[in-house]
Amino acid sequence: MAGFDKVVDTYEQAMSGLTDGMTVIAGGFGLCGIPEGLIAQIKTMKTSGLTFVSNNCGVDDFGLGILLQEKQIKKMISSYVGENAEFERQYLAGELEVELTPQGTLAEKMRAGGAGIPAFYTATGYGTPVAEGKEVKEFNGRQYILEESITGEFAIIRAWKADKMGNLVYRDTAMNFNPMAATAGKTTVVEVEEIVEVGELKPMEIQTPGIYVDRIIKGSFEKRIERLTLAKN
Amino acid sequence: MAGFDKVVDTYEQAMSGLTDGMTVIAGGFGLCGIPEGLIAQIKTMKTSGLTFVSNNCGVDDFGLGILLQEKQIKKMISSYVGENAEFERQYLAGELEVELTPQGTLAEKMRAGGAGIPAFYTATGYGTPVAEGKEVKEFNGRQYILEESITGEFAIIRAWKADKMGNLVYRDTAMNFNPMAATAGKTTVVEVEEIVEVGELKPMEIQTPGIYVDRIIKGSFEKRIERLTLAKN
Amino acid sequence: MSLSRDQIAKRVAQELQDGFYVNLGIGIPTLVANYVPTDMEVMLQSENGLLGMGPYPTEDNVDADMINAGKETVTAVTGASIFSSAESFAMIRGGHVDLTVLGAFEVDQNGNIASYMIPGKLVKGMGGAMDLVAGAQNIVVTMTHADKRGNSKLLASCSLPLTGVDCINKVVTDLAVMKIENGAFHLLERAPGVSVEEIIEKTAGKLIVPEFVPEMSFE
Amino acid sequence: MSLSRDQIAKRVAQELQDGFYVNLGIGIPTLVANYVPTDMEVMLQSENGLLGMGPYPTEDNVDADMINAGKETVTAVTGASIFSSAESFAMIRGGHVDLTVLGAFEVDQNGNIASYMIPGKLVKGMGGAMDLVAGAQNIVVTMTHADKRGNSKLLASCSLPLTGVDCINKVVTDLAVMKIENGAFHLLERAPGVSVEEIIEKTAGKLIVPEFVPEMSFE
Repeated sequence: MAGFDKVVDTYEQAMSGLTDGMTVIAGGFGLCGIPEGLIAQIKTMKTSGLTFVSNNCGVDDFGLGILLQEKQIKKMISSYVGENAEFERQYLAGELEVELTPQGTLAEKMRAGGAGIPAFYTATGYGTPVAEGKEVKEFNGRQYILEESITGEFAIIRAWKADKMGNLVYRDTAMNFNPMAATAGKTTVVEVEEIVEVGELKPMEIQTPGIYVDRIIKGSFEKRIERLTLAKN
Repeated sequence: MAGFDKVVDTYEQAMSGLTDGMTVIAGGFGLCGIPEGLIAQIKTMKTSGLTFVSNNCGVDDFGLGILLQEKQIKKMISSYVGENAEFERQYLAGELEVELTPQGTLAEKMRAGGAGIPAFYTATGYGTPVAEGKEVKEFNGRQYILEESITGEFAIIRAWKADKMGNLVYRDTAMNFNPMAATAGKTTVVEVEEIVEVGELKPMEIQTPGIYVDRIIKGSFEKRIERLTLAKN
Repeated sequence: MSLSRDQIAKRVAQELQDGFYVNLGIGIPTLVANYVPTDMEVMLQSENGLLGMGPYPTEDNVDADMINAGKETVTAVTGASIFSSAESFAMIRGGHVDLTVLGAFEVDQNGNIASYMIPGKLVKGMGGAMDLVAGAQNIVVTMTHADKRGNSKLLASCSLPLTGVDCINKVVTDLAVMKIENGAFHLLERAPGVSVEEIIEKTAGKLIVPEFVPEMSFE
Repeated sequence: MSLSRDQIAKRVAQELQDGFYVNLGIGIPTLVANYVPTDMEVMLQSENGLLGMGPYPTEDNVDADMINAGKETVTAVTGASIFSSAESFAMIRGGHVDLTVLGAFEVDQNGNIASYMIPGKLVKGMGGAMDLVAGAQNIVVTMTHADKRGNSKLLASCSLPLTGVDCINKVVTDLAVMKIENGAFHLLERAPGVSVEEIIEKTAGKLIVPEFVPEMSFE
């Protein structure tokens, strides 16, 4: 399976080819399901002028937040960017562009990008600031806006297990944006908790077929919890 | 779980509410993964003037073909309608409307219908008879056509197992159009090989969440094979 | 007496029906889960990809990979399913959720809602709110009737940037339950001990008041 | 000598690369699977929802729920995945398949293809062909160079309704291998023993012929 063996040994190999000014689609919701080691590698590489497409931008010292600290990010396309003081500072100082996108529209833009659909209509955002400059069209008596899809030079995602061909399964709500992000990168790099032999993942349980995946690296994850909330005894 | 118990005991209950002239979205590819008992029930009900949205139209004496025999179908929206002599006769006699739709566009129209997306752009069909009368728009130097989504009063699908809340898993390539069809019906009826207790299907293995399913009936299936092809020796 | 946050949640819980799939926003809406009638079952949808959200975990079963849309650690109930964000919003945008409850800064008599952005303050983003209000057929907004300075939040026309247009059907405040229809708020119920006059006074938008306005019941 | 169907398939197999995801259409394209070089692995995509299509089953392991896009019973190889039709065509439309091989009635010098409809005959439908030609970056068409009456199928402009426009890069016929570029067919190889003159004679569209046209090699 030489041609299908996508496992790489180092983070350098995993992110090789990423250069200044590229667009990176990142999986994860808050700090849940983020490719921690790949983000750290981008910090190490000092790549700059990056556009990130990601639902959130981490916190000050974890997740994509660490790339903000290093001023590597030029633009964020996100649905929610709170919980991050450096973000706020850069944004207010005009150092960071932000394109706020409704969460469902963002997920669909990634999916559409991966699926060869350049644009779709949605009612989400009609009549709001999100609709500014976008085409409006009526279907069955309701108004919809045209949203264009998103692709990137790279996608960085996290999965639970990968077989060596890049077939993936996710773990619980760490799935979130990862399957769509996986489809939307020209080069898709996945960081996983476990690499298994081909055949261990059954055809019907695979959530992202290997065709979308270019490189696999085994990571080790801190899995920081943003809001630990416990049952009252 | 009274309010979530979607199991019905009879095919009459399963298809109750279907009336003349309705649109029905049907899962299945060829004879694979079709809701055999629900189709038979529609034949029994003699409902007529129906529009079916289904990749194929069965064969003369099986699948949706049996509804053609009874002249219950007014219109088919399909990608491929060969293998059916009565279909050919009715079509050439002008008794049956046919809207040929590329297979991937058909799948996406169902998905979009279920997902609240009224229309999307695709390159599929641009410059062909499929594009006639459709809007054309250029994105990144390529031409795309606007395709509208599809929903129906009913969706009839087949799954392998359902729990009583309507969470579904499919079996191998009998999956095909079923998951999208499930989302696109105002009333979605699923015929399954096995009904299991809630909790037997794990959260990550569920392929169609119960929110899309209104009624579940246990069927027994002939599973006719359209093209039996065996390995040589 | 105006309602407490918990009482608002309790009143909203009366909108639930057995077998409903429900999305509860952050804040007061989250509290609604505590008041689901015991003879009733609902499934909670969390837009990060969980249908069948359960209670918060005990210390023993905390899992960083199990969170809700508010990024809190949660559990899943029996019968839950987990899926991608695209699938989650297909569900929401496609109108498959039976009831959505969310907060707002302002609602107006045309069913418009402003809930995510106050110009001049930092914009944190709309998260899933725009998708939720555009997708749901049945939305209840919970909020205080007026702000801290006594300014009405029920307006003729929202003053803040909108989250969605013509989408809100019902509002439950600390003072009243109202439906929105034909360009007006319609007063349905008042909080126990709250006068119709106070509600009229604190409602800036067009308010239709019927002859008899019952008090909310919490038995 | 013009090539047999199997020889055409064998020549197309030379377009494969180790690690390719490939969609093979019905007819000659299906035969390509028999000629995958032994030192190479490819994964076959079947558009009804199977990536990693294996050989036909033995009588013992026939399963009505395991079919390919031609509705034939098949098996899955180790490492295969199975998914919905929407996912399958997301893969195809999104350009993730490395090579698509399909048949045609006509191809023209602008890369247009006609493959699904002959007016006057019953229209059975395009199935997935329009999606495949619109989605793939790399398409090889296999067909005979001329029809039974000797009429060229490589035209200046397709006469039949199109399956797709400006999408075909390469054609392998019983006589030649050609690429399509800048509004012309470019002759790359000829079948063993077939003269350049015969190819010129049977190509109605604009054909660019280099000074030296090598014979196909099948070692």
